[in-house]
Amino acid sequence: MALTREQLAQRVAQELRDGFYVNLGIGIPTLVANYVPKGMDVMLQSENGLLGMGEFPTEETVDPDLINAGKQTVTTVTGASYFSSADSFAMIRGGNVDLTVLGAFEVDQNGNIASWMIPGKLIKGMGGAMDLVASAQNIVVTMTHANKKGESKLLKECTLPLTGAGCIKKIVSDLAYIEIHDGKFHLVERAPGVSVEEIVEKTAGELVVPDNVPEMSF
Amino acid sequence: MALTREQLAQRVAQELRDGFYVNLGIGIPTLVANYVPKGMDVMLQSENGLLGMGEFPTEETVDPDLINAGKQTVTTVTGASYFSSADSFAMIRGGNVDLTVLGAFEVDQNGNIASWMIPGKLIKGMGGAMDLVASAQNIVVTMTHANKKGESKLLKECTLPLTGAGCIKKIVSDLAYIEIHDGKFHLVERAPGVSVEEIVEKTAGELVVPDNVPEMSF
Amino acid sequence: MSGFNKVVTNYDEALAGLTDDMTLIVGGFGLCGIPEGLIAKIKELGVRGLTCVSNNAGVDGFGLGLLLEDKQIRKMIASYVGENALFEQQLLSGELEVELTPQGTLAEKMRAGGAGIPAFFTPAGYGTPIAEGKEEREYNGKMHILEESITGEFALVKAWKADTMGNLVYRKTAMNFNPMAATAGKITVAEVEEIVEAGELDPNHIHTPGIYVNRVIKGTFEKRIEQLTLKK
Amino acid sequence: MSGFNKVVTNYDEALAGLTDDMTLIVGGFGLCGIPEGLIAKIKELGVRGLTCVSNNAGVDGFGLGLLLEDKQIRKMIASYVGENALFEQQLLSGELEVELTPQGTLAEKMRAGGAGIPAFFTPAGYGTPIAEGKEEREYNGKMHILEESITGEFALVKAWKADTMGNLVYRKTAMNFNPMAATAGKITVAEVEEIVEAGELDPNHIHTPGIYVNRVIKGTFEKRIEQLTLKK
Repeated sequence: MALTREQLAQRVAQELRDGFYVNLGIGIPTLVANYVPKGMDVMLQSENGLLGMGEFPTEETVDPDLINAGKQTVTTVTGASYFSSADSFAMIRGGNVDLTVLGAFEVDQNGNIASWMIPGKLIKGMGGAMDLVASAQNIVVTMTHANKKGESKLLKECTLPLTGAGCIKKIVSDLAYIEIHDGKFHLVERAPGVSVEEIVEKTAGELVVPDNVPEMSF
Repeated sequence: MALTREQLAQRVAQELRDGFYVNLGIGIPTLVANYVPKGMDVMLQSENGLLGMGEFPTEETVDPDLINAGKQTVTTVTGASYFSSADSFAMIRGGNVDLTVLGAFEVDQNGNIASWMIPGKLIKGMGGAMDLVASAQNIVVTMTHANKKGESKLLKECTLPLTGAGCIKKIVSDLAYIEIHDGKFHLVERAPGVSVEEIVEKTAGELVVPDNVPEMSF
Repeated sequence: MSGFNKVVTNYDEALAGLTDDMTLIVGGFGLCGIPEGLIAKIKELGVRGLTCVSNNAGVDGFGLGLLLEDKQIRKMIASYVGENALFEQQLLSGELEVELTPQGTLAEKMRAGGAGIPAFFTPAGYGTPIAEGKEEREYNGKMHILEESITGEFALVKAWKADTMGNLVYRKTAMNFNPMAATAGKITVAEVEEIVEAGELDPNHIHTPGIYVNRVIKGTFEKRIEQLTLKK
Repeated sequence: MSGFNKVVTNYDEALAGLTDDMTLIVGGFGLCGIPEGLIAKIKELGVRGLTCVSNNAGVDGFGLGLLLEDKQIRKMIASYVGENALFEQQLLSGELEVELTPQGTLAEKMRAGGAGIPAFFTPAGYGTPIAEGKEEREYNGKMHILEESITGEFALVKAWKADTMGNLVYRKTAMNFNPMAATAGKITVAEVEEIVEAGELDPNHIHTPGIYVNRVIKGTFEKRIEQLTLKK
């Protein structure tokens, strides 16, 4: 069975380590915050100028001056700090964020990512995504393995305009956990009940399949 | 009579305007703060990270965490702010300082200034001088017209390594107030009792002398 | 401190000198930390042909979206402009030009503009459409592109508190682009929630020193929330 | 918050991993705001061949001057080094190399290093010996030179207060180069006057977010004054 949105978030959360500073993109990545393992502390960075983002507020604590990069009202945790957008991206470009999680339209076997622009459709903008993918050492892309038409999103070469070049090393899709190195996709784990054959079939790029592909454990 | 150090500072102070943010270099420039005209407010910027420098402290108020760019203990005035050295020079390079006053070894008729290095002597460093002269719109150099050997410091071309190129437009020397434009020195005022002839004689660069050269008034 | 009193008491004075075809740097992220009253006044003034540099373009009927209604904006430099139907319409009809810029690059362009740094290398956008026509160079084994700084005739920012000398303090994530915007304008106008006497703000904790700020006006703020999300 | 507790209780732990030939970015301006105890510990550790990036080189017997006594510094990158007889002696004898850098450029190089900006154009130093061998380019009718950023294996900074998570607040002009230095080290160690619990510092007014700080140690400071000047 393909992973649900929640399971995707759960699997990504396994990449967290105690003491990590983490930037979570909009959508499924945001859900990762709900699955931080017990006894582990992570600090969430929001690129609009907040380190130490907390959960959503109550009606009593909501504050229009306190939002995240998705423009949602949020709260802070103990030890949080506010800073300017320039300082926020200095932090990001400087390589201080330990893990960045974001979605994508396409990823290719050379680590290129396309996530912001579909020619012919209205272009809304890249927001902070280009800075994030160009700067982070440790990025996890989480997305469905194929699009709604069943076409693979793990390609030999991205067809859409890029968000960043050669920067993606890890993908958590609804079918598999895949690493990218040496110009190839490498299958590491499969979603519970998903066959290697299905993953191979839905991966358009070159995929290296080891003898043993364990199921993800949650 | 050549101006004294105090008179030099007094004449430079005539360049101040109400509401000016001012950076004063070490030495005679520092004395300018003593001659701010009555009823006029200026804010002093010190490039080590202070806007709103006040007078020297008393023994009771001295604070080792509060110094100026000359490493002297100082105080602050109402409305002062502290910031980092990067922010301080951002302020300077961004052209926000209304008047910069500094000394020099030599200035030439193209506005070049040499003020930091005498080959063969020990080089101590340029500190913030290169940033200041390259950035400020409005710089007054204050210095003696000739060196101790009687050699002019207002040259056709600087002989010492430069601090900045083409950036000086105003000189207050002990003999005259001189402006630089169109590749020439222009005599504007003379020190009380100093003859035009003496100024001409002690100016090695090309000096334009108008028919009427008023004495400085204090 | 007459020479340093930056307080103005009406919006006409706050925006004196603003004319057609100027470039405005405007603080804010989404609808958070935007100079609401100054934007409303620009609508009233009716100046046109503006280039607005701001992370977003507001929404229909609020923020910079207000200036789209009468087509006052000719060009928008932003990182994300998706929340605005009028924007879309004017973009498609060619009445509005947009220059999309990565968010961190946009912030750094403003910061550099204010800091007298005319250009800098950044890795953001290398290998993407953003890099087209830009100089590329490798540093530390990684490709970077050369980006130029931005300044404007006016910068319009929103702060929490100002003192009479123009020292500013921001609040929470309403800071966002405002500190850089404040440095990048030839004339910087700060619209604030509260004006205090000089000396009341802690000198250790002033976000924007008054040297950058030409005019301060006390505003009233609706603080509209774009995405109200509450704990379940 | 185990994963975010940055507090260490002794200088050995604070400087663990520091070895010969490393580059250290050191905060401070003159003797103001320098990490006194960390410098003293480096003297005790006896590591050699260091490149120190700091605005000044201390004085004889204090600050970085301490590291000159046993010739631990191989290269100094600074804007002004004039207050130190040992420095002069080692420079003249060729035991010490110095790279003089305009003060604003030095501050910006550290800031850029921490901010992932590998190079930037600045007008400072154009037409001077500093520009030799550097790329020159005109922007806005003015010549600029291209300067590269600086990072180091370690950054040693002095702050006023830290919380246990490494958030830092500086005091008065003891801030100086410390905030940029804090961002430019692979391992950043902050020596502070006071350590408070996380949450005690106002999140609006943290100068250096804890993300930059790996270790925090409480020091005791002599705070020697270089130029005591009193009102007459």
